[in-house]
Amino acid sequence: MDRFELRRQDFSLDEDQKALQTSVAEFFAKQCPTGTVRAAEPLGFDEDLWRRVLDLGVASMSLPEARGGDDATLVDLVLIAEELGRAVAPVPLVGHAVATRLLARAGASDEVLAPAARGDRVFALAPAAVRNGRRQLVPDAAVAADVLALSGDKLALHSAAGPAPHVANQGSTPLAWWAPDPGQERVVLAVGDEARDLHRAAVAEWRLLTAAALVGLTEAALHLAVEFAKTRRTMGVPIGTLQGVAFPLADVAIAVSGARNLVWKAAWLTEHEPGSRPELPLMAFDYAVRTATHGTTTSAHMQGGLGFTAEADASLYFLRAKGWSLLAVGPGENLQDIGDLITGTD
Amino acid sequence: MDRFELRRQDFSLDEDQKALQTSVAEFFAKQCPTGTVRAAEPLGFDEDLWRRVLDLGVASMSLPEARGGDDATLVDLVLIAEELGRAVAPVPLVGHAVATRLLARAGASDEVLAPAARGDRVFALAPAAVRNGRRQLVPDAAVAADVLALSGDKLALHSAAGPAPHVANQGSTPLAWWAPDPGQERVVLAVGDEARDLHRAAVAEWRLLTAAALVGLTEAALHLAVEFAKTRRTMGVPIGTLQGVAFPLADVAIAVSGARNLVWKAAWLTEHEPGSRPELPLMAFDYAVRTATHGTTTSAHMQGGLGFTAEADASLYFLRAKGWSLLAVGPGENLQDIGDLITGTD
Amino acid sequence: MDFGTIELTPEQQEFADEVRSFLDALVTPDVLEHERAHGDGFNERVHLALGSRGWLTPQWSPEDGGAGLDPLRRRILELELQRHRVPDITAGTTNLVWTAVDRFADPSLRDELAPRVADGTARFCLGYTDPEGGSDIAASRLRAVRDGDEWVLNGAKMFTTGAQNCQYTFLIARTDPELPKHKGLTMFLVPLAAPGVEIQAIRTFGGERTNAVYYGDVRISDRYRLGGVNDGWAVLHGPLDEEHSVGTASDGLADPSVGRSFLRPLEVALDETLAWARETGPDGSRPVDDPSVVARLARVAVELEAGVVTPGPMGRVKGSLAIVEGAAELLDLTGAVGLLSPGADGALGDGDVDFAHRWAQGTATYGGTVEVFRTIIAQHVLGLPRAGYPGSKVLM
Amino acid sequence: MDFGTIELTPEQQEFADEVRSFLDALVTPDVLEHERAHGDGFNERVHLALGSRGWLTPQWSPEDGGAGLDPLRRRILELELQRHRVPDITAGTTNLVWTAVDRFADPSLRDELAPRVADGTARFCLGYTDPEGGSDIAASRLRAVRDGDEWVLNGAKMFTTGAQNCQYTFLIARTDPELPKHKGLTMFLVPLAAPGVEIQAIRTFGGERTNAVYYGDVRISDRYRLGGVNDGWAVLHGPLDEEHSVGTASDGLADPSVGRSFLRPLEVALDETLAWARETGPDGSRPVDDPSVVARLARVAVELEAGVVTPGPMGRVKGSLAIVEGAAELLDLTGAVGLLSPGADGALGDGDVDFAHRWAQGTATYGGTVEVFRTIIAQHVLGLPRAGYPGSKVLM
Repeated sequence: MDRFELRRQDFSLDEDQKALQTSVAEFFAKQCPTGTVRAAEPLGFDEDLWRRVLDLGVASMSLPEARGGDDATLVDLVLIAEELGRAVAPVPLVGHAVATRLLARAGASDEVLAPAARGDRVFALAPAAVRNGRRQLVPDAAVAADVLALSGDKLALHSAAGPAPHVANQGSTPLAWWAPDPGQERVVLAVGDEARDLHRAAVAEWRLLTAAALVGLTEAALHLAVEFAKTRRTMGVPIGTLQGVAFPLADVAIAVSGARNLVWKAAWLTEHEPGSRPELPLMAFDYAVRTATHGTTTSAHMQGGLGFTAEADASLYFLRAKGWSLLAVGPGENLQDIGDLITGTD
Repeated sequence: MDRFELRRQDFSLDEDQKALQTSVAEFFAKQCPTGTVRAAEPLGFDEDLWRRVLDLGVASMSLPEARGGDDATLVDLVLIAEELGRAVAPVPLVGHAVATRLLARAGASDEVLAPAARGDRVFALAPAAVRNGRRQLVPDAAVAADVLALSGDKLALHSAAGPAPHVANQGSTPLAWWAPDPGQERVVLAVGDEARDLHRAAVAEWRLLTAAALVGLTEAALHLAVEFAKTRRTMGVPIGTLQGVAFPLADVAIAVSGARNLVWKAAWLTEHEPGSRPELPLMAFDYAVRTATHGTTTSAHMQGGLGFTAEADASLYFLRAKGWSLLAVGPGENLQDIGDLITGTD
Repeated sequence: MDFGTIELTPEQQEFADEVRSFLDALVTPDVLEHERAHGDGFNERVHLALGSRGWLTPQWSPEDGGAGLDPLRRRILELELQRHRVPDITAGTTNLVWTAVDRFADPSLRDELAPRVADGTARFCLGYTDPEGGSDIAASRLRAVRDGDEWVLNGAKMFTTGAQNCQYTFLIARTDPELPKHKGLTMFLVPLAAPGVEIQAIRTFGGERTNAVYYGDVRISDRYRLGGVNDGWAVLHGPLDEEHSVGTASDGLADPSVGRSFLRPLEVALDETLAWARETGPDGSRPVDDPSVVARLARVAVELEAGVVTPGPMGRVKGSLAIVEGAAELLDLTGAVGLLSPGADGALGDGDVDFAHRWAQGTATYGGTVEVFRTIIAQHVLGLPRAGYPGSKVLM
Repeated sequence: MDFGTIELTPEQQEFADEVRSFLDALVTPDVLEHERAHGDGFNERVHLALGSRGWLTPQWSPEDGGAGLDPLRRRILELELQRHRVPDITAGTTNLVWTAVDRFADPSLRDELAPRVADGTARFCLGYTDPEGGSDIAASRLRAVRDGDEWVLNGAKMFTTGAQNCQYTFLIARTDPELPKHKGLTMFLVPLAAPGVEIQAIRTFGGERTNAVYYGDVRISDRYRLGGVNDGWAVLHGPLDEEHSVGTASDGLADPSVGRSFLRPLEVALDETLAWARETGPDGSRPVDDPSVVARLARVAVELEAGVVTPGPMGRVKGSLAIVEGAAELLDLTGAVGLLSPGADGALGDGDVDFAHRWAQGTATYGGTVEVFRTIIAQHVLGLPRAGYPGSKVLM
């Protein structure tokens, strides 16, 4: 990599992007107050809200026009995911969008793609390769009967009669144990290197969109803590005047601003120069995960005892910081993937 | 490990230990002001001071009485190393004491042991096993002609005509490239598992004593910064009243107090229950190294621009924090050793 | 210096065996399950059973309802209580408050309560924090107004943990709003059965229950006042100093760290993770075969060990940091199986890593935030000057 | 949003090639070796050569001594200067000060200096910090007393980096000790050749040289005053705001991070460490075969990338944190070979990791400590309230 290469470093949004960002933000602010988030616990799925999200067209918008989409870019999806995260919205958008894009990229038939693009059913992605037919935890599989998985050298869509049983978890997400069932319907989408490459790209997209969601989530947590620090007083002063409060909050602001830019840059390059910086989405994920862990912990703590109560909104963010981050990555796997790319040892 | 085992947790020093600690502290305070440290740069060896240190009897004190020592314990050595660190004294005591103890434990003849015990010559330990006769960096080898090394299955003392050429380094220590020279005199001390076990134990002692030295060094750095923070004013108040200064210094104090206790506990258990917690000296080293890195960085930074100048004493501590820590451990090796011990995968 | 095991005399060994078998029988799985589900920090059956042995006040003489235990036996008891995970929050606050009751209460009240503290039927909680107050306890606004031989209380307190299981709360109230902040406060031991007291549960995401307690025209006898009127700050300081303790015992029978208990759930989570790391996964390899996993486990273990030995109030901050960071790291290591809740299919250690991560966050606030303790360390250990805030010369 | 490469027109490509070959020839190994040994942040031959091309003031018109470069060409020049590691501290302070000279200096002084700034013969350094002053610049005590048409200066300034290579220092002086702190200050452009000025070198352990400058009865003409008497705070604020800049350009031709330059030595150290990790060691294996090494390298690379994209003043703090922590981690990874000094036998990257670790520490203080920037972020980005200190309403 030429570290002095002449490239734009333009993080500004164009009018369309701003309009999208604003409309999605307004949508979630109105349709998904924190009461909605709590009401959807512990499953983490609000079917009504999901319908309304689908009505926005987000399931299909990033498909090529030829496949019924609007040619929206990964940058658009990242903007949407950030707002979803800010609202901690209980909808399986990240996994479904990734699965839908994967179907399209794999050249799935219209018959297979259409239900995903329309959102008739929820589609999910199995993050790890299936080994010896053993089960794995799959995000959204408690609300998705259609799971895309890599088994051996085949990438296939597995469609079951219904979703798998929910397993309760810290982040209140629709997580479930899932394994391919030989009796299930199965559509092979790709084989060999193509299957592995498609799967790897989809996993990277999942990480990138999750990173975007975590940026929004962490910024929402930061905002709560900042408002608290402005008004809560100790020793006759607002606690936000104390460096012991102001500096940790500034550090969260620093991390959030960097994580957002890293996500945006990764999304743009993945969209417009696929392959030029394949490590960037993974780096964005690593940084956003740490930012979310540290940021939501700090946010809760700066709200003192109140920030530790279940009824405080700080809890929503704190529990999902890890609850969303760890859904689809094995121990250290993402970091190892980055390392393999930058050391060229993959 | 039974985490609820009934054991004493007594960190108090007895009268002898207190007397030793005080006398060594007074010795270094008097004999080794920071001017002496600077005057010994870049080699990091003050021969006069080393003579006076030897006169204290520290080279032989921890040998068994039968071998001409005073039966002093590893705890005593740790107390001495801590004071040496506080003074950043340019003497090769840690390596020499470890090498001397290793000679005694390996049952070296009096003829071999006596020059080390008397300190006629400086002895050093090669930290890594010699592979294919290739050179390695050996602490103190720029002032030591006698090097203990593990080659293949043999632990041997290699005595050359003179020390190896100094290589300049961040910590101003007498570091040198060293390799066994087939033409050198060589005394085999042990072979096979015994050789490896002896070498491993000596390396662990080196790490433990270095950890002790780093504790003293970091506390000295902390003390400097605290005095600065008490007197330096900004905005009409001493900077030490600002949480942005007080809290980082408190965090260093927390780390130093824990690192010291960890070193002491590790020394006591290694001395009195060898083998019961073999990971503790390595843990003490890991924690002391990080404490020193963070503590000296914080100390220098809290002294603002002044703390970044070469003439400020903060620089002495900062440069040795890494300069002493990295002398004898390869990349991640110490952490890996800890992990192997606690996971039982060694 | 001594970190050795202690050789017990036959009598001491007999005592240790007795404690262990008593607790084996007493602390049944349903006690632990109840604690996990409700987070009370208390179990009445267990508490009363301990009281019946004098083990709630082990150093008291048997005549006073204690067990007359020497320091070594007390340590044996303490470690076995921890080993058996006996819920101990309310026992702890009761002991803390007793030091003030013993010293400042009307002798008749003291004498009435002493045997009940010993047998476990009288339990105390802490009424320190006003809803708007945070760590600034001296800013308390809950009002106590004298009316003849009685006081009338109006206001509220947050974080009165254990109130639902206690008979009295150790309450700080403002008795003279005209006096300077620290001078107009008085301490009371308020019977929670008094009319007008309302206890409202507050759940934490760490799983523990605490309470908001509301006081609406609560009338209590002057008998429940502790210490002088407007002298509450001095009365409070006994227990508070103990809670913020800077000193450590040197008989080697106490944990050096005030934050030792913070590390217990991290120990459990680490041990579960070590066990997980040794198991063979779907791909035929064990996590522990990966050096990066080994290094990360080692780092958590080092932080834990450092937490165990960091002394006094330094240990309190370190204990909190070690579990907050360590539990997050263990979750990152184990991934989604670590997230699964207790009882869920396949939950690692039946939710022990998940629990440690959630529970850890509370340790940064209990009995004063880590920032309060950093301030204490800066001023009392390092000798840095105090900040002068408009609202006080004292930062609690 | 755009992160793409920029396709150059043939003319633009010609300019880029010209810049590169000019610098290839100009920045000889002895320039870099001199910088490493002396840490001047300046090389006269290089500076004057750049001035001869108008590239010290590239946006100025050729008539004014500049090169009339458009933004794209300025960016090409900037990146090539960085690639060639042209020492740039004094060029930077000169540019910073010029904004104040341009606006506030006596027109005759301005007109005299403009061509000399452009050709490189006039260079400016910063005289902000009193020996006892730290970040609290407004607490300046260096005195300037009017005497007819002259001012008499007495006092000292620390950290006047580059003074040994500059003709003028941008000095803040107290002209009225009776007025409130910020109101009694005046700015001067003091000729360093004036009698009574003494420059004393201060070496940093990062390798850079800075200076203490002593002023003993230094007499300067009133002509060298910038802005009104006692109006110095406003004059200072132009350059200071630029140094503390919160805003970023949006043409995509500027680095988003104000701390971008902090990361350059970390990039070098990381690349050297990656190369080291791919080499086969004495035991026949490569460091990069160890997943724990790979994970740690990856983490440093992530922090570097995060530093590159963190915007504005946030990027300044992040850039400093990234190199301070990243360089220490690279040293831990490489071990003793990373510690070896430039020129030492076997030094990793000829001392680049060692250098990055030492040099990094300065980034936490340059032009205001990271604490100053955290305060700016807290107040200006997050909208948190200002603290009221006895000595000022303003925390710089």
